[in-house]
Amino acid sequence: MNKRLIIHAEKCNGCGICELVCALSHSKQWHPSLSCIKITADEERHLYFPTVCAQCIEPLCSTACLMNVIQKDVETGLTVRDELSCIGCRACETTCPFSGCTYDYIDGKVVNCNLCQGDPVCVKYCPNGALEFASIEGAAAFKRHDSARYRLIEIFPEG
Amino acid sequence: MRFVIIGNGAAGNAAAETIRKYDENAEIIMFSSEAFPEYSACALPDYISGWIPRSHLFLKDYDDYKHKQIKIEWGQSVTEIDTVNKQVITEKGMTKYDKLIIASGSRAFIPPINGVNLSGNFVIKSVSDVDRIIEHEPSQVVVVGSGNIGVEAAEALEIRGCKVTLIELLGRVMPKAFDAKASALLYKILTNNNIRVLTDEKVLEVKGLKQVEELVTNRRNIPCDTVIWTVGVRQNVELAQKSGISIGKLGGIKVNSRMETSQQDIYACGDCIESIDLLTGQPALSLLWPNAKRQAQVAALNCLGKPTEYEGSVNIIVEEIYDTLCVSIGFTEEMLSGRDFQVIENGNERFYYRIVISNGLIVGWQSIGISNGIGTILALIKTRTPIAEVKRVWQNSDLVAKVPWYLTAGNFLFHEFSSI
Amino acid sequence: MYGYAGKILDVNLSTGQILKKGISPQLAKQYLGGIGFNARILYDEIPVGIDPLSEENVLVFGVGTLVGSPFPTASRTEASAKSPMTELYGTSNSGAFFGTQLKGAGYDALVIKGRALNPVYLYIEDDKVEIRDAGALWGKDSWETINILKSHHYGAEIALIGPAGENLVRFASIENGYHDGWGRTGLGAVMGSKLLKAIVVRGSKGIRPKDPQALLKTVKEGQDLIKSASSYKVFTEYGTLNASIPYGRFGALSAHNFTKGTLPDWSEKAGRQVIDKYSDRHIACQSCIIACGHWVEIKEGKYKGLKVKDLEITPTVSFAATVGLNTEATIKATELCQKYGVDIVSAGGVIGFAIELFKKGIITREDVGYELDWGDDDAAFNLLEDIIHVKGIGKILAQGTKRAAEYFTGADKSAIHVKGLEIPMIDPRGRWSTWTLGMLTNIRGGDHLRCRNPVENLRYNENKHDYTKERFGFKKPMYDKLDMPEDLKAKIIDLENDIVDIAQMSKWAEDLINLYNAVGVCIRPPVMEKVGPTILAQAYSDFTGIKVSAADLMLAAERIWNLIKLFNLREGEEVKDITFPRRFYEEAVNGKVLDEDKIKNVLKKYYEARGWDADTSRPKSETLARLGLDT
Amino acid sequence: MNNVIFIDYHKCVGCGTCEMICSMVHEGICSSLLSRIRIVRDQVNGYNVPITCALCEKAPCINICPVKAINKDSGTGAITIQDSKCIGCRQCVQACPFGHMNFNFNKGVAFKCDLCEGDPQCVKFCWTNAINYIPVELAIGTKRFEVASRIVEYENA
Repeated sequence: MNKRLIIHAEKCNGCGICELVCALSHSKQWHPSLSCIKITADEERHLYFPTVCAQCIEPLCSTACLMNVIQKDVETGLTVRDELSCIGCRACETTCPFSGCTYDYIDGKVVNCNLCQGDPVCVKYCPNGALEFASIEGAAAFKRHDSARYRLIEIFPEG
Repeated sequence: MRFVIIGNGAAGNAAAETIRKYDENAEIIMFSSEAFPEYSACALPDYISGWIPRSHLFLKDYDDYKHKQIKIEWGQSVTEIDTVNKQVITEKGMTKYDKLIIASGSRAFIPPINGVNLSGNFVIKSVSDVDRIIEHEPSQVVVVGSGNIGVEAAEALEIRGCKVTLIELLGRVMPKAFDAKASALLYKILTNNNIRVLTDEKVLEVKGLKQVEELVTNRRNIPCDTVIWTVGVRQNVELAQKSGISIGKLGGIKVNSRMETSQQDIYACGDCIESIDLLTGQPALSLLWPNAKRQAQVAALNCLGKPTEYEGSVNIIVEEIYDTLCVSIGFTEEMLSGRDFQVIENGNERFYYRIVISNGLIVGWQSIGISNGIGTILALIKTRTPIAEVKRVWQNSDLVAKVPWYLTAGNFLFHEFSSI
Repeated sequence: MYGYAGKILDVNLSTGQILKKGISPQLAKQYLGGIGFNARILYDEIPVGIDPLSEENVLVFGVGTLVGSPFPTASRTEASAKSPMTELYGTSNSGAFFGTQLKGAGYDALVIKGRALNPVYLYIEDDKVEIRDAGALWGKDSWETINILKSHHYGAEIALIGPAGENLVRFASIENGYHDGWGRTGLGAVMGSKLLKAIVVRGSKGIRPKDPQALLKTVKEGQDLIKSASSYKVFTEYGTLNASIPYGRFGALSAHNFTKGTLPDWSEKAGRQVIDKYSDRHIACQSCIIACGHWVEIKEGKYKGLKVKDLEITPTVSFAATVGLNTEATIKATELCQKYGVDIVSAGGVIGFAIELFKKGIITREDVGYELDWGDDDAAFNLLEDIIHVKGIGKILAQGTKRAAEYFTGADKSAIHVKGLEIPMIDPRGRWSTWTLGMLTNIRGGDHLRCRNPVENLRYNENKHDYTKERFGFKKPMYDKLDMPEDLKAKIIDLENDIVDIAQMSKWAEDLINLYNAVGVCIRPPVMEKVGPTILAQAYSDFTGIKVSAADLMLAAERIWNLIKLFNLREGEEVKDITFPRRFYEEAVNGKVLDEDKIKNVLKKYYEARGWDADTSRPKSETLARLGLDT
Repeated sequence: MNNVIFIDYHKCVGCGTCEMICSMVHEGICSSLLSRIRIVRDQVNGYNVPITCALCEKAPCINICPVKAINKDSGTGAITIQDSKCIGCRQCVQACPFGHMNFNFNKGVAFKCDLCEGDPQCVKFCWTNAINYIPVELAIGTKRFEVASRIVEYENA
């Protein structure tokens, strides 16, 4: 099973710990704007959603890239960059609907989530369980289970 | 199956790679008029400014073609296409093809006025152009035309230490990309970095004995040793025209949504074609890298018998000018003049954005100093999602939880003051 | 390779070596799959005369060929090893979803050898196969274990042993999920002896059929066939419990350990009203269109809140008749057996045996520690506890009746078994039929599931006293629709006199059921009645792309049966073992005893029908040559 | 009037024939994991619930798809995915409230119920009549009838 970041948006309360630990672990800077995972916020309605690279199979960013530095890794299936050749033109950043690309202004390159070599720190530190590192099939399965239970309340009150 | 590709640019290579990806044993032959492996034309200014070394320009080296089993004919340009016997003819001989992909690209245009053939006149289109500029060692430069290339070139040369003047025929900088306000911000950025920007000026002639010495406009004379022409490009369609492939009224090769030309088994993609504009549905010239690559993918897939439709081009201009990200997507007000549209704009001294909406759909975006979340708007533009739909989802807290990125877009669209 | 997953997974727990062997098309064609693969593997790999609980024993799970296809009832997996009960070929069949997952993970069969140093469980996820530590699981009952494992491996299917298997109770079963299991012949003890607590399988590959469109048609055909069976409606409604009332009427029950033919209150204990009372919904195995499993919930009383899948004839008769418990206690017994992981039939048999000894005074309160009596559920469950945890007299009884009988003088009369395996539910004295002959000829000992007249009519019970005939009891249309080669049909069934030749029918029935166990379809009566070799051949060809005829399949089935017979002979099976317990010949139940000589005579006829030597029951050389087993 | 998939959870016995048929028809592989319709089995409480596409009128999956690969057929009401457009970002998997949307890593595309061009095979092969493909009005009517009959029982009792 291919594991990916599963985001339970409804559980996020926007504490931003994921951003800090991500930035710290990737570019050794304690600065959220360097984080690969970003929280979109609507304070008025108290809505907070983490957005992160979706690891698309046919990434839009790869088409947009002027230097062909964005490729799919054959083994892991992740979207990876040849950071040496990246010229920081930020075309990819503007194409990604999920705000999955982050401009690392320190060395002028764009980076994206690499799932921390299969052990994402953001998941480890998320205090609300809004982030989960699981197989897509598993995630769907759990949701199926919930919706089944939801139906069962009316059909098997005891079950 | 033998695929022949004319052109070694972004489109040509993208097509070749797509074919290879889906068919290990297809025979691929490319014709490259230049003797360079694939390089990124968009990165040329970065090379001029010295931000990247020359070697970084190249996306492939000569061996990569071998590894991908792509046979490439260096410095051979195709002189004729024999559509009857399905073969292309070069000065060296002729090559049969089963499917032909034309990606002959475009070339820079220089207006026919006096003195443009004096030494010191340059364009920025290919590596060799840039090499010549650099060995010319410019000090006083005039950049004519403030398109995206022009502005990038100006910035690059300024960083390189030249004294740069940017001349624009129309009333503002990057008129095709930005409306007045954004343009004004851009103007400020450029002038703050001591680039002299002159708008509403028409270039009359270039003076000099055998060297460019000064440039004459309708207002003044500008002493200079280098003139960079970035006033536009022309499609390379002569070859196609000669072979009886029909040409559109905008001067590009005519193709349908599957990148098929009027001739059997001949496809075209990249700068040399007229593609459908996603927003208007009308043919348009799109001279941008991502569109070219996408078109190439579509052409290749259809060559391989995988029917794929081209979604249509959206003009996206992304400029990073002195570390400020300036983005323009789709239409400006001017282009829409005559039609009804409304505008959402927002900003302060740090950032500015402007969303152009026409009959319920987002059709344009301009921003200075914003990077995060532009993709959401782009996605809405591409998917032609009505504003009303976005609003419906955005207003419903439960729904938006299922579709998080609508929140980002909604923040741009519906918040009085967005929270960036 | 279509239809088949194409690999056999071979795990050696001693060395930790994990092999993945390919399957040759020829093996596939000759042995089909399921029990066929098992038989071949065990015959080749098990040394003669080993102790079943030693590490030389080999445990095989063979998934039926059609499992993984939508063919109705194609869900069954055969588990085989040398049996601790009979010391002959031990094998058992179970449905549910384990087989589908195992095949979906890419393995047609799973072979387990050797013995682990400490408790382990086997984790299989597609190509990933790991032997993991199960120290935390050891000692837990099967339901707890499943809960723990499922919480770690979502959507996985689990085969495991309960405390019984861990404690090497000889009739321990391997549980298949919560409510199903490989019950008979004590395979759980084998698994326990290997210190293997569980097998967790998660398969995402699936099986690629050769011709989906054709298979789709065949599946529809198969569904319609089964639906057209005379017993289909009642089976979807009431499952196997239908049969319980006729048995009572015939006095063919194993009541009070085969001392009574029936019980006065039987009609309250069993029958359809039980289903109506306790169950409101059905549970099916993979691709089953019968769904005989019932979801039982006890709403009030002593066993309030009890939830089990199963209200079937086997547990009902084993506990309600043999031990004499009431229905709710029987359901409780079912739950306990599932949790402890013991074979319900043998457990019932052993407890009944113990109670009888107690009543006879052969064992006393001192031996047991408490009173035993027919129908006393607390006592029965206490005894079950002791057996599972091999405490006190449980130490002895955990060996099974045959071995236990040797400890007490005069107990052998009460030990009701064939070749060491307790006889289930039906008493041949009460009703003689193909089915009851099958208990003798069965390759795995006293058991009712490997030989059954596909068109048995439970309405009639004529004991024609030469034992060679039983009543057919159906009209011509049924005769015509019966999927059997015409010449054979004429030979077996005499429509004028409305009789069936038992010896001949046994052979056919055994081969047919063997075929079911090889291709992995269920042996519920509606299936047996309608699904013959023809449609199976059709499905097999569509699914695997290997073109076979009905005759090929029956031949393969016969080949497998003979191979297993050879295995048993090699392990020292003799003709004299193939006999009923003395009680059936000597003690009358409502006036009937069996005539030993006549039964010997029927057996001879049967051996001839099989092409075996009438005296030694050894397959004749020409038979083996015909089956290609001579080499 | 559009037909809908109407599931009677009382009737499902969890045999999974629908799963096998579905995956076989769509992928040519028999595997419940590649089936569009999926059965949730709770073997502790003994219930089986088939989950399939709810054919939402305002479907989150359609909204979230950044390349408009998911569309709703105005005729049958089926919500289908265009494989050639899908970029495999799996946002729809997370957006679907029922966990119906699923993802095939071998093909690199999401997959979901497409109603088999208006002739759902799962319905054809469901022998318990748990899965039905009937007009909305009839579906609701069935429920109404159940309630009504319960009321009648109550009155008579």
